[in-house]
Amino acid sequence: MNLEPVNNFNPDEGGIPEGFSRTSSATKSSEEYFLNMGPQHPSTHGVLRLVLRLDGESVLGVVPHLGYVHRGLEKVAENQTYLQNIHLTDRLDYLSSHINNLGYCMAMEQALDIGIPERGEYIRVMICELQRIQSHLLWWGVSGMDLGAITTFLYGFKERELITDIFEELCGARLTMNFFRPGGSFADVTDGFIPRIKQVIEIMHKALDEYNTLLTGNIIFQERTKNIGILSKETALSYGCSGAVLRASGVSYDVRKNDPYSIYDRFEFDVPIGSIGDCFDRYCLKIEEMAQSVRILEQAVQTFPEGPYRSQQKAVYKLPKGSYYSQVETARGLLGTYIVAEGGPKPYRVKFRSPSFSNLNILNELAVGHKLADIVTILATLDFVVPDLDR
Amino acid sequence: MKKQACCAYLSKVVMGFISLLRGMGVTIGYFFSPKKIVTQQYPENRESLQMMARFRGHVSMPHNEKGEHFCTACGICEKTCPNGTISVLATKDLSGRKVLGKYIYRFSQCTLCNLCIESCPFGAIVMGKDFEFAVYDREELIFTLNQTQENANG
Amino acid sequence: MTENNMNPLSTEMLYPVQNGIGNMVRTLFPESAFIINSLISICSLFLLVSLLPVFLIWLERKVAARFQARLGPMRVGYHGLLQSSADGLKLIFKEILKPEGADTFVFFLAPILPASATFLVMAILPFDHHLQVADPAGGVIYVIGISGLSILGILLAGWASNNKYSLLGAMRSGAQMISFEISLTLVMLLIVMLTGTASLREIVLSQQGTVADWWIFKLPGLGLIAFLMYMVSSTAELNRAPFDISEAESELTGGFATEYSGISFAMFFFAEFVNMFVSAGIAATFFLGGFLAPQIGVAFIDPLFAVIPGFVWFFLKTFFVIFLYMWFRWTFPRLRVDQLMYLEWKMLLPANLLLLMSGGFFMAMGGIL
Amino acid sequence: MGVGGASNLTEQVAAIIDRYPGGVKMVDSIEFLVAWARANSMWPLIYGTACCAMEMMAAGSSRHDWARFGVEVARATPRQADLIVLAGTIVEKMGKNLITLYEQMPAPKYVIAMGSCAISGGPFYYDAYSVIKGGDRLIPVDVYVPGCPPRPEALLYGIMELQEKIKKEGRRNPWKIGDILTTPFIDTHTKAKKDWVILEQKKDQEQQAARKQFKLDNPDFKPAKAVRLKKEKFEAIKPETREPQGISNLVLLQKIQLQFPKISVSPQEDILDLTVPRNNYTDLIQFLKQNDELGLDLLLQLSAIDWKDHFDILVHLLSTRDGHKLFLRCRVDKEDPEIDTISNIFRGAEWHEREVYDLFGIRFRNHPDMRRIFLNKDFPGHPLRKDFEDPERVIKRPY
Repeated sequence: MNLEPVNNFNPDEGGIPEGFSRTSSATKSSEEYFLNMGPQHPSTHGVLRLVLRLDGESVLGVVPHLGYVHRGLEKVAENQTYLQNIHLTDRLDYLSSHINNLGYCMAMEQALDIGIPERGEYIRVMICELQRIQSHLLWWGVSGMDLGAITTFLYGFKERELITDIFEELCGARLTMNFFRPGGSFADVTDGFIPRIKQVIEIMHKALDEYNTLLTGNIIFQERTKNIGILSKETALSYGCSGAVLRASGVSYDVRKNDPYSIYDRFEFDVPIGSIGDCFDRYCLKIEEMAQSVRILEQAVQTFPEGPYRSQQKAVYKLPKGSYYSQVETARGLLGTYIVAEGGPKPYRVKFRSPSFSNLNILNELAVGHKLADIVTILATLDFVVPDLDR
Repeated sequence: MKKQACCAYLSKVVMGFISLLRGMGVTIGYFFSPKKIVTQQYPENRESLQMMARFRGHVSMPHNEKGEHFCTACGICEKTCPNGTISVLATKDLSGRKVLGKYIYRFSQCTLCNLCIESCPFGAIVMGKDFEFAVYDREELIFTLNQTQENANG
Repeated sequence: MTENNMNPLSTEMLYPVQNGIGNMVRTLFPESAFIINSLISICSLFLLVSLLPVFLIWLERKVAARFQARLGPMRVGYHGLLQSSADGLKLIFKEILKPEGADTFVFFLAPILPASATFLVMAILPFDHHLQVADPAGGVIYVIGISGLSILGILLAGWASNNKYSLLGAMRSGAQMISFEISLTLVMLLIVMLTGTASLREIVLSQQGTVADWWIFKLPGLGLIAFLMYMVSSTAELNRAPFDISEAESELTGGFATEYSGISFAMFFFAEFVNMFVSAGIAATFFLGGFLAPQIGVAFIDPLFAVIPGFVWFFLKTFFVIFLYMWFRWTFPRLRVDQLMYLEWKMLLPANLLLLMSGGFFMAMGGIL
Repeated sequence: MGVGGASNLTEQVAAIIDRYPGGVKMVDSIEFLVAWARANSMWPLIYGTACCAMEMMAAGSSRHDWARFGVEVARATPRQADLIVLAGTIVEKMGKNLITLYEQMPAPKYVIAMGSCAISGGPFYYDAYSVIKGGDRLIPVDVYVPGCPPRPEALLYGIMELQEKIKKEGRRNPWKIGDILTTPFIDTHTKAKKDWVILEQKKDQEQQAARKQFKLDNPDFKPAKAVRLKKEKFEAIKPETREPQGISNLVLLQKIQLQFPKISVSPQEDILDLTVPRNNYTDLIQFLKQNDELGLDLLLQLSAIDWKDHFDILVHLLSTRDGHKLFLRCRVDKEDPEIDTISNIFRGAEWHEREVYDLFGIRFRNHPDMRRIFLNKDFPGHPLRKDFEDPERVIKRPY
């Protein structure tokens, strides 16, 4: 295990850090220099390293360096049994851990032909929508803080704690839940579940108006985000973006609508679409997504059925030989779980198609031509989670 | 065209200024309403702080009043644990029956995933409720869950 | 004050403001009165400058906590009163690091400049009728000249610490402060034009009478607009709130103070808060009638207000303006550098010139409404 | 006080003052004051790699509010921070940066290892090739806060423990840089088992006689039956079938076989899975992207599987217009793993191909930037291959 520093480039002899094309896009101006937005930086949402080629303060090129939290999750998943992998999917994109569990369990249910009773389906939809609101609240707080409004971080977390309480009462953990099992969940819903959700619904209505007056309506925020990082439809599709980043550029693809899983087709909610695809569109889209999730929760709470919450579960799952794929809409985009099974208790290969990996890929396309401060805005609205990126 | 541009510019300035004021209105609303403070003062509210029923603090082995536990050293929890946290070390008692000798639980590796408790056929292990385990040395996080005579004093 | 050639500086040139203590010292020790008086005023100002940041840091953290629906420092003394002294003491005993390749002399000179700049401006702040160290005729010009010194400190800090982030932060703050000094000067020029004098004490005395005579309420709406413009440009001058691009936490990690640790960082940190007090004091002097008690015209309240000494009113008004600064900081996101320059050169500058013209028009009309 | 270069001066002064009457009490009070100040104003560094960082932010939010402890001003630069909370997994590539961060911090600096990953590698203890098993193998750690992730209150309790530790500092036990864990990294689980087996054998010999005696005096001893928990029974439910989205697989297959007859379909019920010969791999993908009747415009992912004797390149395509999916497999043999790149067709494939190169070692011809994406340049071998062995970094799972 070598721990000497990486051999960084030597600017005096015209050295260029790795990943950059030799000739810079702008004229060979004297002020061109390279700035390292290092792995530890307040606005890189974790440990992502960006090397920027700057001319004064405007950006000529960005090369992201990944791998600073690459834990080899897929290799670990190959050596654990199917049940043990569920708690690994929590640590993929830990802000939508329920939805990751759901994606993995759906792939197993597809392989073993396991069905879920009515009440189990409702629990799944309600918990996933709560998880989406919780993740968007944290995203809203952190993106406000990245742009300088520190108070939004505290307001976002204030509402988020209410939903964390629901999850803690439900499955005992605040962040890494490990609650879903193939066929439903490992325990039934506690009796405080429905009243707490009703409380969250009415608080979220007030909170969303407050957020709009505080940040969305603010002229400084609009100046900082409008017409910044415009993503065209073709680039988004060519890079394989998904979630709010794709929808902000005008492509209407939401897994819950276009490829409905669980019982999402029973609830009516609409999928907001952006027009220009700049940072402000991505931002407004996510706020609108929160409102839609609250709308789904309202419908689900009225018709919450009684009955069994899961179907029969086994101690050890042995998936028959073959490959199984399922995809879900996490807070960040489309998470695909691809399991190749050999019939034994352990999977042969598990591949997670992570939304943040493709969403961040477009950073170089968006950032060129903007200022250094706009990099922070673009990173905030791309809303990626680095362990989901590095796996 | 000049007139629209100039009055559009002026209205933008005025509307922008009003949006700033409305933003300030939100924060001043929080300033003047102490009821909205949500802080729970942790060390002061230690007695009243009650964990939820299903809270996963740490794996613990409940003993009844006679000091007996329900574990039969079957080792299922050891196999279901993904991180090698639990070591069930069985021994034979006088009648030659397999009995639990030592139950090592390494809290430094445990990810609180609750698989062991779900898989235990005898309900011998339960998730404890307290969370105050910060220690100065890594070795102190390795607990022996079953209190028997020799490792109680040993 | 006995006229003796041994003491070349005569009373007028020394601009002393007659007050009880000064006169008593002059009667007791006529020869060395000047030295003793200046020693007393220096010590009192030094005491004020050292106590103020300790209180202001605590106030900022409590006000920020209240804005953010939380409690702020609680466990260090009653309601965290000892918190900022603990911070200061800890910073003093930290190891002092100098990055390799940094210019040693300039690196350690830089933190001293902002602190001393604010100390100098304190000397002419009119705390009360007779509580002012010196009242030079050109007080306003003195203020504008000294506030240029703190920019120098930040530029030196950014250049000397051999770090790309601090260089970026310093260049940003250099451009920002120089451009916002223009609108600051023009607003002060308006008040000087209206009052006719540049001495701070006369400006305060020109606002005597009822509350309506304060400059903020005079001139049908222009006073208020002038006050707002002063607030905007002084916030930018302080590198605070929506304009804190030089020490932008989320872009440039530490801004110009990235490489500073321990006592040198504490100097920057404290100078920022003393600077805030000073510019709030100037705002109170110019617009809110400095140490004058607010006479509302209601019979039984006015004498009550008049009894309370002037410096209490001065501190109350200054802390109100400080609360405004804090309110800006905990509500607004941050502007970009070019938007900041656009705001100053394209919006504030023409607005200031328009303001000056309308002020002149009102004076030409004779009646200052 | 052992702080940086000034330590010997402070010790000499303290020694001189101690001799005077009441001097010891004065130096002790000064030390108490400084230790109190250091304990009550700890500024954390903004550093968080994974899930524990969320709980650290929750500790900083309004509900738990660590500002009450004086820990409010989270500094972005290590120069002004005096506490690192190791929140999240520490990976080998991040190890270098973490050590530099620690060295950049001024002298009295403290480290809290938060969560199982920072204490011992947690869920990535077995089979993870790039995780450093515990933060204290890189930098000295003062307080360990267990949990995964630990509650914000647990972190606050950890901070209070750290404050107690700081308050005891003085000239008798001055602050100094602690030592890191250097014991080699072995699997404690199997070691405990081996030691126990030796103990057991010794115990069996001793109890040989006692057991025989026990069997003699109560031959018909029936051990008490342990009572099993009654687990609820649920009936198995058949999943309701859902008709596939967009163009059905048969129509898709016919359209593709019009152009490329040599495509074989591998057995897969709901998603069409084609095995593509290597020579027309890129122009099939080119055809799929161009043909707007099929509308396969989004590259889901490009990855690989190691079937021990050959590799399989997987390309998953999705149509955002109709919603149908198409999976392609292309066989690459193990000797010279080389295939054309499709990053000129789908720009997103560039990073996916770099990941496949990094983890499998399959090269992609005329790829614009063929570099490893996750691991260091000098990482031995390609970890996701089935025959990857690295005893120095990886512990195999014993069960």
